[in-house]
Amino acid sequence: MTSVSVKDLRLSFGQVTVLDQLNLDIQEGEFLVLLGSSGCGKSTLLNCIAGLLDITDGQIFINGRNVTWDEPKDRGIGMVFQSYALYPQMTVEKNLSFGLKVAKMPKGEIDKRVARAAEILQIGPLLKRKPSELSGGQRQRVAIGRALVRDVDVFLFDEPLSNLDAKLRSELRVEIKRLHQSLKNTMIYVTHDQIEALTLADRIAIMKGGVIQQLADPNTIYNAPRNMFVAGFIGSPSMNFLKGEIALGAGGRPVFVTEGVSFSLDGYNAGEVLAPGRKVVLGVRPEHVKVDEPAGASGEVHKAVVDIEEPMGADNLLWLKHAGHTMAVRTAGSRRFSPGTTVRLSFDMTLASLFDAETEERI
Amino acid sequence: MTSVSVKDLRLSFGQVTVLDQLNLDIQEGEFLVLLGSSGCGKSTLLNCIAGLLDITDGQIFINGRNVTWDEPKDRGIGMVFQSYALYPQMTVEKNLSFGLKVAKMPKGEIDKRVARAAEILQIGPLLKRKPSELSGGQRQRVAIGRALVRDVDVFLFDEPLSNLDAKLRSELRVEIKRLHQSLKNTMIYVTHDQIEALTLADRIAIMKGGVIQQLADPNTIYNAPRNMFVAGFIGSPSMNFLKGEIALGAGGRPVFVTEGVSFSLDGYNAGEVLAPGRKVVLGVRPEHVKVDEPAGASGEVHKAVVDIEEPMGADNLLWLKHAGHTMAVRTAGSRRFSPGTTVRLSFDMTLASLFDAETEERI
Amino acid sequence: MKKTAHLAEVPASWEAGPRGARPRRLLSTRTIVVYGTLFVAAAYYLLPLYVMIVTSLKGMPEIRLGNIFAPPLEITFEPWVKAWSSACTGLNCDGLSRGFWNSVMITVPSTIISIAIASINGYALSNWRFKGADIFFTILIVGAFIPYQVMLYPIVIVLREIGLYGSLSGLVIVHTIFGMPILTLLFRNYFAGLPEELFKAARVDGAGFWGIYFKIMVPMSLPIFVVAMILQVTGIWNDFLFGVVFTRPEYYPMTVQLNNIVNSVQGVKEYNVNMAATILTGAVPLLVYFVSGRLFVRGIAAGAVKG
Amino acid sequence: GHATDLEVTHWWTSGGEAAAVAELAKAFDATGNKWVDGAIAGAGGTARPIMVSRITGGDPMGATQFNHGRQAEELVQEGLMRDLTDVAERGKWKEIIRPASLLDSCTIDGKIYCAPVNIHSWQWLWLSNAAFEKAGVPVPKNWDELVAAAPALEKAGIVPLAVGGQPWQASNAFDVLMLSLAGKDTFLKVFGDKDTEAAAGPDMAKVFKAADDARRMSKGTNVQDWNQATNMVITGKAGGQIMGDWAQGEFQLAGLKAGEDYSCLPGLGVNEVIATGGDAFYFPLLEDEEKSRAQDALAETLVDPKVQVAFNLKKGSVPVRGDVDLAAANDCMKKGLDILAKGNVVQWTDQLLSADSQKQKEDLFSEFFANPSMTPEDAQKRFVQIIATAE
Amino acid sequence: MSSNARAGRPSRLTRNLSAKIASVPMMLTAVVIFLGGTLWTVIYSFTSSKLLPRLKFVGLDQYERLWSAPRWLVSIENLAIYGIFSLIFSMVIGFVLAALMDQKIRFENTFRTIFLYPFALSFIVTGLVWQWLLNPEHGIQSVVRAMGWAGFEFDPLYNSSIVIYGILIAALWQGTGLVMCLMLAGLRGIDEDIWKASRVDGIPMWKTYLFVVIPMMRPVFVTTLVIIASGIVRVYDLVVAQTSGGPGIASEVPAKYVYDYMFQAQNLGQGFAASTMMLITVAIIIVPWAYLEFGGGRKRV
Ligand SMILES: Nc1ncnc2c1ncn2[C@@H]1O[C@H](COP(=O)(O)OP(=O)(O)OP(=O)(O)O)[C@@H](O)[C@H]1O
Ligand SMILES: Nc1ncnc2c1ncn2[C@@H]1O[C@H](COP(=O)(O)OP(=O)(O)OP(=O)(O)O)[C@@H](O)[C@H]1O
Ligand SMILES: [Mg+2]
Ligand SMILES: [Mg+2]
Repeated sequence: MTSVSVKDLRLSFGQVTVLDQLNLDIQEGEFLVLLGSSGCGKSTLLNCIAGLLDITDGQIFINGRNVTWDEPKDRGIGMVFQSYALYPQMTVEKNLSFGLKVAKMPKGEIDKRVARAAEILQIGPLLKRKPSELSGGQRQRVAIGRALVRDVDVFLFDEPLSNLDAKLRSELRVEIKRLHQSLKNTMIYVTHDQIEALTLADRIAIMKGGVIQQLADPNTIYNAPRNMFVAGFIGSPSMNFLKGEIALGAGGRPVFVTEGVSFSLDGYNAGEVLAPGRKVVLGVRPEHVKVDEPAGASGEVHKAVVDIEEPMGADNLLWLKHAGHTMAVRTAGSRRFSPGTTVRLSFDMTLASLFDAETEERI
Repeated sequence: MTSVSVKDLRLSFGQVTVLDQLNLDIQEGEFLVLLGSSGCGKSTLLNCIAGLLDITDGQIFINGRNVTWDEPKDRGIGMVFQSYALYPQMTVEKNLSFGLKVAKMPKGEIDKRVARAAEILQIGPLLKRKPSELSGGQRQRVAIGRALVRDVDVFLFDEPLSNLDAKLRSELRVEIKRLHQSLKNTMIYVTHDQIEALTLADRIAIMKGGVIQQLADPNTIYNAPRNMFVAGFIGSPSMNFLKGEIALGAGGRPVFVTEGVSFSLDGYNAGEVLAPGRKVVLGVRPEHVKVDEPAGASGEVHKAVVDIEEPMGADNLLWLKHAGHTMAVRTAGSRRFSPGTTVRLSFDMTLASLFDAETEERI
Repeated sequence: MKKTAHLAEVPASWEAGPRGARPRRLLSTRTIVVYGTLFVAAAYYLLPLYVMIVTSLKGMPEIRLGNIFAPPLEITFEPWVKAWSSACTGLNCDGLSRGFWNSVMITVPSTIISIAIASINGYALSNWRFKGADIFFTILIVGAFIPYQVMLYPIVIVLREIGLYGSLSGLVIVHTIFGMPILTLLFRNYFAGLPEELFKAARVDGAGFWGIYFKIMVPMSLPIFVVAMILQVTGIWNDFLFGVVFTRPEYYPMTVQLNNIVNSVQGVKEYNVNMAATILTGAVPLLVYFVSGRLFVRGIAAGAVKG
Repeated sequence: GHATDLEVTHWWTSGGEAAAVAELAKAFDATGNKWVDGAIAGAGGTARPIMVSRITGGDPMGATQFNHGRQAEELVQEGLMRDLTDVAERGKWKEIIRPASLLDSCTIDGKIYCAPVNIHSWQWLWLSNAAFEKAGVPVPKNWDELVAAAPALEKAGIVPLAVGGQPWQASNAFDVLMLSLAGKDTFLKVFGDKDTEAAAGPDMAKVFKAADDARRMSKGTNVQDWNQATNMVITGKAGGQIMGDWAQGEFQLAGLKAGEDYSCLPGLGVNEVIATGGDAFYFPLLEDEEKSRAQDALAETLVDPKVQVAFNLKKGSVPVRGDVDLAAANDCMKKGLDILAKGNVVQWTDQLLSADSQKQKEDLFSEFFANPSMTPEDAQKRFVQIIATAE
Repeated sequence: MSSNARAGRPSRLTRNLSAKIASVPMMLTAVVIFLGGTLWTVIYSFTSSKLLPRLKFVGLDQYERLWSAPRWLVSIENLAIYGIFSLIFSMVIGFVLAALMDQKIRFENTFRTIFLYPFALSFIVTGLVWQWLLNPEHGIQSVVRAMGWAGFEFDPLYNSSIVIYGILIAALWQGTGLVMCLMLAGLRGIDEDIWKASRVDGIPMWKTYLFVVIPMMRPVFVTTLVIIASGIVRVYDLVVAQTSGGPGIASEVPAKYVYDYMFQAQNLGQGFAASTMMLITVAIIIVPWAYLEFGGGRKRV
């Protein structure tokens, strides 16, 4: 059953239309991540679902109920914010119970819920403290707790981790994942951190300029991006894009040619015919290029020169000059290459992507 | 020749001593990164070198000259700030030239320098714009330009990239690296982002509580951290720490034992004798554990259960239960494991670290 | 090898060179300029207060003879006593004392009510914007520029029509009206500076307009309330025009007595009594300043400075 | 009945004035009611707006002072003031109040709306005998002698003529000069008939010439309030002052004796006419029966012969009725009474001109007296304009 | 599921109802008092109302008279002089003091209190004190003369040509403390890194203030401007307390003209005409600004 459903949503601030004709269905228990760069409308969409923004047109359903004009509190949602948004003058306990008290819930029930949330999030010892006496991670945990006690079906997260440092971020990421696995609520999670998106999501909606570019599971998004935007947005460093065209290679099989260098396309699973002469862009992820290793299926070997080496501990990132392009390639952290040396590359076309140069859509 | 040299530096704010007895020598042309968590005194040290803070005791030399009492502008340094600190109402051009004009440099020379900086940083087309009309990355480039035109020997960077989003950050990182390769100036770079530190630095100084914990090249820092703080600080996700003790294993060779599970230490290059019974901590990086692959040199095989899987595109991070610990292990992004399955692990002790449980120093 | 070369070239100057904190001459030019200017300015600001105090402690003969800056030869508190309890206006010879409680009775409710209303306005304007709200606000801000005297007549008419003319409530309303523009501006800016997410979180929690105001906003806004309180206490306490036009003699505030004492000249002006009366009248707002001045600057920084 | 509180507003706050008001209050309290004093300091200009606001705002006081004349005209027309005709008839005010013009000023459409309390004459020159002694010149007998004595006074460091900074002082000094030097006819033609030709005429030019002298002589006064200026005369810092009869209260309070310590010249010693301006009390219409009765009682008290005497002696003004015994009156007041008895009276500008025209005149003369670069001719031209638009 | 459609849309009026209700006092004040009062004033400025407002229209008579009244012209001129100087000086003095206070000085609290305390005093008190200090016989002039400079002249309140500056001195004394506070708050909001950058660039402090910091403080200057300017237009009490407009009419100001003609001269029409002129002046300056600053165009601050 769909848990949250957005129909033909339009939202304008005065003259500026931020979201237009947006449709989105989220299944019950699903963890949906909204991913996109700053200003693309992620928070706006989330706020519309929460009822914090009055939509201009369209409808919103939560659990099959039309909540388009309901107050936020009546929608059965809980929300967690980037800046925690804890009430600074209240203790953690009061922060958690505030909403319930407002709703005139009996004291016993409130205590029970607070205790449960505190247990799940392991913030029991903090209950008497004020937010200013908590660390960033603890604050965010309390903020999640505030959504938790409301016992709602849908959790909304607006970049909950981006105020935390890298270490805490990865810790809390795991915790949220665990929370979802145990609660099985529907969760909608806004972020612009692709690692979060890839690790947490059941499905990812990638947004750009208020439009959902692709809505799919992380694997599909990563390996079969629908267009160049999605392809370039996901993955760090970005997918390498080589501009060129289709030609006929040995045995009449289509090959990709750029700057006089040709790449066999054997193994690439194209959705359309690869007509020779068509202008296309070949996308290859840095980790899908092998350096100085036995050649792949096609047996093709490319030579490239190391430009810059970026050792990052676990990995070693190489920036290579090849076929007139600068190309990023990821190797194991233990391998070292000095700038200027020539290396042999081999490409795995089963994992590459081809895009139409004009429409930028995947072929 | 040493380019920057800090001798017995002490710095107190009133009662609080932030830096004490700090010594640091930086070679000419070296790229030194100061890395540490928030509040450890990185910016303070940088400001002392720049002359923006009056030191309490000690001396500072730049290019062999004692500059302890010199004004910032006379020290031959240029500085780039996290918040860019551009003069908001001046055009980019004025931002670059303002300092030179004040120094009464002839107009021709100013123009030459601005033109050169603009060319190096590719901000030529932006010269007539105001900072508010620039993107974050462009602003930071202008801020670097402002240091560049001063034609100084030493560049100081205070977290120059932390206000930028991930994508821009990695782009500018490469640019700064290139800049250093072409200018060959001494650069001191403060950050709390380990990727920046690892990729940029010739040497990294890891700080904690005002004390430099380790000063070494990135490779050493990553693979032979001097203590548990350094080991845990560098690497994402963190090194796995297993608490246990040394025992005598088969053939009288020392082994590491935790919760009844023993790990061969063959291949580990200890600096001290590994006396049996000594309480130690074994540190293993997530990418140095092999999953379901042919066993390593020792032939030892460990069994573990998958707890959570975090697919991150290029990699797939597994959280495993093993020997009573939760352990992070990194595998290729293309491999998938469902929670609950049992996997076989093998460890490469040549890349592991052993620490004294008490002193937390590397053995 | 490089290292030895470097060691060989430096040591000569090594220990000898500058070390430690930059030496600070106690009286650098900069210090002299900064403190010099500050002290001169302080003298300009303090001079009138000094003259007021000194004069209020002198007897009339001494004032007539001496120079105003000379300290009193013979300190007398008589002017203070007279100003407080026996200076005459018309037939009433009980000095400022009769106005004091009136001023308190006017200032306390006026301050509270005007701040309450303005803070709610500011809150509604920054968090619950509705169509047209900005128009009202713009009118209000323009209203801040209208001389009080101009509005006197219309307000007399309005108060007469609602039957509150001459009552204390009428005066409270007048103070509320004239405090509204600047206070609303202050509160609006302050509330706009608070994180919006906090407001959203409270809405999701189900708190309504008033719930959020009382439980979330007010407890977070001490500095701006202090600023508003200071501005209003000063303004209302010092007000003369409204106090006299919109009330009757039994409610006349202290400033009316002050005006009467100062302007009822009996032969020569009794400068000492005038000065004592002046200081006494200003004492309450001055006290408020001295007590909460630090919060004032903080609140100003939080509420006034963001355009 | 039992005591009723009646709030009375007025602007009598100087020493002599306050003492005089105390007499009124005492007499009123004696009727079994209670005088609640609502003094507002700072002269009529400050007080009147407050009074008018209170009355129009619907929260009127029990009684209020106005200069009788045209100040309260519209309030009466608007029906906000109490009709005192009954009280007046009972008290036979028509018969006792002298000169009759006083009551005329209180009468609108045949009904009486105010109780006059005193007659103020403006046309006095007060001189400090000590000052002239110090300067070594005889005390002047008229305006021209004062002008002649001015250089000697100045040499002795004495301001020949004190003119306070409040605009009405300059304006009224001019009016006095005009009545005294140009005569009653011209005065009435200009202010009564608004005759611009007369205003522009040579007689008036003479007056402006005299005003120019007055301006020169007043240089260095540097005080605001009229009684501070009077005080300069009392202390011998100034030679003289043109001021109404109330100045006398200040001399008295300072313990000075008329004839010995100071001299007074009605009509500037030139033209012994006095004008019958004065103060009166008006009674706003109240709903409360008891208060209305108290108002009647106050009105009666105000014209009571004993009260008249007590009040006017302290105030230094002349009673509104001819049938009282003023044996206690001093030299100067007797001079005034003589003139009054001779019938040398004229209406004053309060009655002849609207407040608006008065204000414009004040603006003109306060500027003239403060600004030496304004020629008498220019001033006269502007004066003519004011008269041309006056009502 | 989609059939229960858009029916639930609540009416525009009842949305945000509490906020609207809570804003009623503000709306009433804005509409009835400020707007209504202004309209009322403008309408009656075309009548010949005397003591009481009456709808006897006389066209532009009141305006003609107003603009031919020397006192009004003097008032306008005074307001212009006073306004310009008071703006310049309070900004400059306030800023300089704030800049000095921002130098990490000792006794900051004491200095701040000293500069700010006059703001706690009313204009009546301020006027009185300065009248006394500037009085040639008792005040500064006499003291300086007593010290030997017999020819020393400093009697602004009794000298028509400079009296407005005498008022200015008192006004600055009373008001610069607040400006200093505003400026100080603004300075404290400047990014610390800007200072560091300019030191590294070797830019002298005064140049940094002039070319970098002041331009960055635009919002503070705007707020300050509003506060000072609204005070300037309304200046009244101070003049009354210090000089009553004298000597002669040399220190008259428009607000006093309005008050005097409305109440003393009992010529409401004239007073209203003068008010209207003041309102128009204010409106010309303020309305476009207020609209830009607070009106629809801009987003949340
Ligand atoms: N109150 C508002 N009025 C006008 N425009 C707005 C408003 N709020 C947001 N916008 C605009 O709507 C667009 C989408 O904003 P939104 O906050 O949803 O972006 P986002 O994807 O959440 O970005 P971020 O990652 O920075 O949070 C932006 O272009 C923004 O400028
Ligand atoms: N002006 C100051 N007065 C007192 N303490 C200060 C001051 N500036 C910094 N400190 C303290 O000195 C310590 C070091 O601060 P510093 O700014 O150098 O940290 P940092 O390593 O740069 O941290 P971050 O990564 O957050 O920038 C902190 O504990 C801080 O609280
Ligand atoms: Mg957002
Ligand atoms: Mg820092």
